[in-house]
Amino acid sequence: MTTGSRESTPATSAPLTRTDMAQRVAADIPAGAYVNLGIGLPTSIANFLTLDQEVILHTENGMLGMGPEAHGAEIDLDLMNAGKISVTELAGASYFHHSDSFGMMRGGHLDIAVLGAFQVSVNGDLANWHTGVPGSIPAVGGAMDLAVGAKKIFVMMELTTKSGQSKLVESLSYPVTGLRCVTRIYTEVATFDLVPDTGISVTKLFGSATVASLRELTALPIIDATHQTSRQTPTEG
Amino acid sequence: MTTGSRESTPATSAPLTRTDMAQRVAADIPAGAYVNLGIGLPTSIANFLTLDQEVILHTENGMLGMGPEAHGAEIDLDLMNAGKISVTELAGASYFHHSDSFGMMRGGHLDIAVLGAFQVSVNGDLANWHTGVPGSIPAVGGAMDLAVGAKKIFVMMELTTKSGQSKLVESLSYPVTGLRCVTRIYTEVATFDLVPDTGISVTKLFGSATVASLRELTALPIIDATHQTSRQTPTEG
Amino acid sequence: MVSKIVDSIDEAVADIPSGATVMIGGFGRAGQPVELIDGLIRHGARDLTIVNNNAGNGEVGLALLIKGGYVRKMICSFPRQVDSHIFDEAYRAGKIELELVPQGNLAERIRAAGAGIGGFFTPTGYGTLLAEGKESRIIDDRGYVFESPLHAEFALIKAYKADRWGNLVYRKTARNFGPIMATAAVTTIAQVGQIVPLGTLDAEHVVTPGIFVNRVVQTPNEANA
Amino acid sequence: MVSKIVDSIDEAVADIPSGATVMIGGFGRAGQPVELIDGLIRHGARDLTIVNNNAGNGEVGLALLIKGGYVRKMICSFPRQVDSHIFDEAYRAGKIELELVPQGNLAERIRAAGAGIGGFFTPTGYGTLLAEGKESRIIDDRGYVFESPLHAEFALIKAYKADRWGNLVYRKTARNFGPIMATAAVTTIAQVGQIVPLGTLDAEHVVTPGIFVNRVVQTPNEANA
Repeated sequence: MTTGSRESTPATSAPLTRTDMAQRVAADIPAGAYVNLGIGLPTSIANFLTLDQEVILHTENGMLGMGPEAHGAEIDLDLMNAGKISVTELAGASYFHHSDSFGMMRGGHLDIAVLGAFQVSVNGDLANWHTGVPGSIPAVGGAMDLAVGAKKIFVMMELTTKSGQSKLVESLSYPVTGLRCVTRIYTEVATFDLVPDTGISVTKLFGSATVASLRELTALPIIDATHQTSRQTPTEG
Repeated sequence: MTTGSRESTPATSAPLTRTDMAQRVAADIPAGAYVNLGIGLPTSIANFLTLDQEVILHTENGMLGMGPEAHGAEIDLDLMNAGKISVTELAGASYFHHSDSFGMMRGGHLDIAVLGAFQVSVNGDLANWHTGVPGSIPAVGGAMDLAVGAKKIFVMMELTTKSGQSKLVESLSYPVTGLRCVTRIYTEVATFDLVPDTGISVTKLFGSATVASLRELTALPIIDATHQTSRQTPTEG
Repeated sequence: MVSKIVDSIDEAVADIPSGATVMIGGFGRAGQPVELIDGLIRHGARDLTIVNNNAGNGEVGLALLIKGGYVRKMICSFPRQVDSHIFDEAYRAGKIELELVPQGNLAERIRAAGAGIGGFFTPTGYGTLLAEGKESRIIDDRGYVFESPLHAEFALIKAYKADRWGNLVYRKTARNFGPIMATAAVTTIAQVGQIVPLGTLDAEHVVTPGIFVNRVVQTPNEANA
Repeated sequence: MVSKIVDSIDEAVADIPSGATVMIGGFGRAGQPVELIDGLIRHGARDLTIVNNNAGNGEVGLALLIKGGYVRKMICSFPRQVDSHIFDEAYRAGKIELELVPQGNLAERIRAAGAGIGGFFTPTGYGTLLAEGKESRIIDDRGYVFESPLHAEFALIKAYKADRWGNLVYRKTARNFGPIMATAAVTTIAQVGQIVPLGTLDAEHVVTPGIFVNRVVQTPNEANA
């Protein structure tokens, strides 16, 4: 990989919408993968998975082979996802209890979990469960289990906070969810890979972002890997 | 309980046969109890459980609601007990895997396990897995799990070895299976209860055995509780 | 004849004492034994420690139990939800204690209690606020936290069908915590939509063997269950 | 299209290297994947560490694997049986190592590996020869022994039916170690009597979800399976 200061040209003309982001993540998920889509933004990825991909979705409340959201007469109060949204069951599905479901996660059997984040550090630490704001009621759910369990953790988030601070940081200021767990970050302006002992590289740029602008925003020594992208993610959408 | 030296009269005129012993244990098992019958002598207890008792038998290789031994066309190679004998399935049975089966045992859910023994100590230590003879191939199976798991451990054994040594001892000379676990001992000459902090008492005598003869044989301060028997075991056969 | 069937919800919960630890099944509303919880409210036991994944939704079931002031402490993974205002208010008012446990550790602690495990090392939560004050250990270069079994005096769960031995089957994601809570409580009470004759449930399909169930009570069938 | 079905036993076991740790399902002959073991013998990998409850019966399956000299070490709970003469001879001749584990600890160690648990305290074996040299701890006045997860490179198991996603159901007590071994191995290979179309297995009745199964191979139907 090049670590030089050469500028990369943006890959597209505008930052990604949330829909674009979900579409890109969906396209990067290998066929047949076992995947957990976190509550919130990542849930929308399901809308862009193709039947051909036959990605098998896990929901931590005890199901593999989860189908799309249920509507109208499909709604069954006994069948929901971890976000408590009514869903459907695909052929090939299975149900299991909570201990088995979290054993599946903790035991490293899921290929990918896609999670939202408040912050990600350059060494892959994840913060997504607690803002740390005094007086807020803490709730953790399955976030810490997913962080330690899946073979790969993809984060899907806006790169900056509403006030313009980078959410990709040298070290977390928010309470940690899991240490050294994030392997890839999808944002509206760039996609990053985090490789232990190598560092952080940018593999795709969107809108007006450049490697230099990202380095400035994050104050991190981001490696330019935008030219290896086509080899690294052959299924890009 | 009386601890005096008064002699009890034998309850019957002959020591029990193995069949008698099995019958007595069977009669002492409360209706509806969940029970594991160890390999060997205890297995024969199943023959004397009545349909009315509806005792629910557990076999550690993954079944509750085990029925009698299978014969002829009933034999199914996928359905055996822990002694690898073909058995049958009762209405109300269930199957589960080994981790669930031993969780059931270890978690204290079985009411009674009836086990054979090489030795039992006065404080309830059990030796039944290993003779300690040099060169013998050790095998433990589920013996240690049963010893620590069931709410009550009944031992069913001859009181003496072939050479006439008491198998009920002050402290074990054989390798231990489980500590302070045995609650009752059925032998051909007497039935004993072991109560923590109270000691060992004899509740029934058979053949020519007397409390005095048992004290002499075992060299243990056996409490005479033969006169409380009718209140303690109302279902005696 | 073994029969764990009791005639009414009120009879099923009648001996739950104040101060008890009670596990309540359900993930959100799926699998939540609402009728048993309503019975517990009528029964009136106080100072309860409740183990559930959440801390009540809307104004039903567990939320009402909290609203009535019967709960001293919640042990759960995810109390904060869009419709958890009853818990939120009680918590902010200092009327209820909260022990927050990552969901998988909660499940594993319950399972450990039922399976006679004295404690275990889990990677979940290592290095986080929720591991503070807990024993930790590096095993094969990975950090783990020690977690203890979570026992209860009672478990209230909801299943789909039962027989008189207490064998249970569940329905879809309403299964969730039911099977493990049934193993972890001294007394497990299951409300079910249907009681079927012994032998009707296929031995291969039983999810909770009756050994883990002490009382079964039938509730009116719901549209979806 | 996801398909874990492979055409032959030989193809299924072709990449098992010498020196591997291989879990083999079965309790006695029930659930023993005899055809896969025969394939492993033909394949010829040596110096294997085998995890099984027993150490072979008669002159079939695991007993033949031991007889052929392919096994360096057995991890099991009950090697000595009326028809275990092949193991007995190899053991007495010093040709095979034995790690003896109480059956429930064996099951729990396998389960722990599959569930990502770093180790656990079990009461089983406390104070016995089999706990010597192991960490122990008193928890709530009871003695416990620390046991570690037991991982494997491969698991060979036998199930009743499978679909192309690798979902499995078992038959009666042939279920035994199959479901937990499937979770504990990097690569799980299941021989099944029948492969059915996806969607045929009821989602409520699947015992081993396909996520734990890498290869499925159909074997000729047996009289009883």
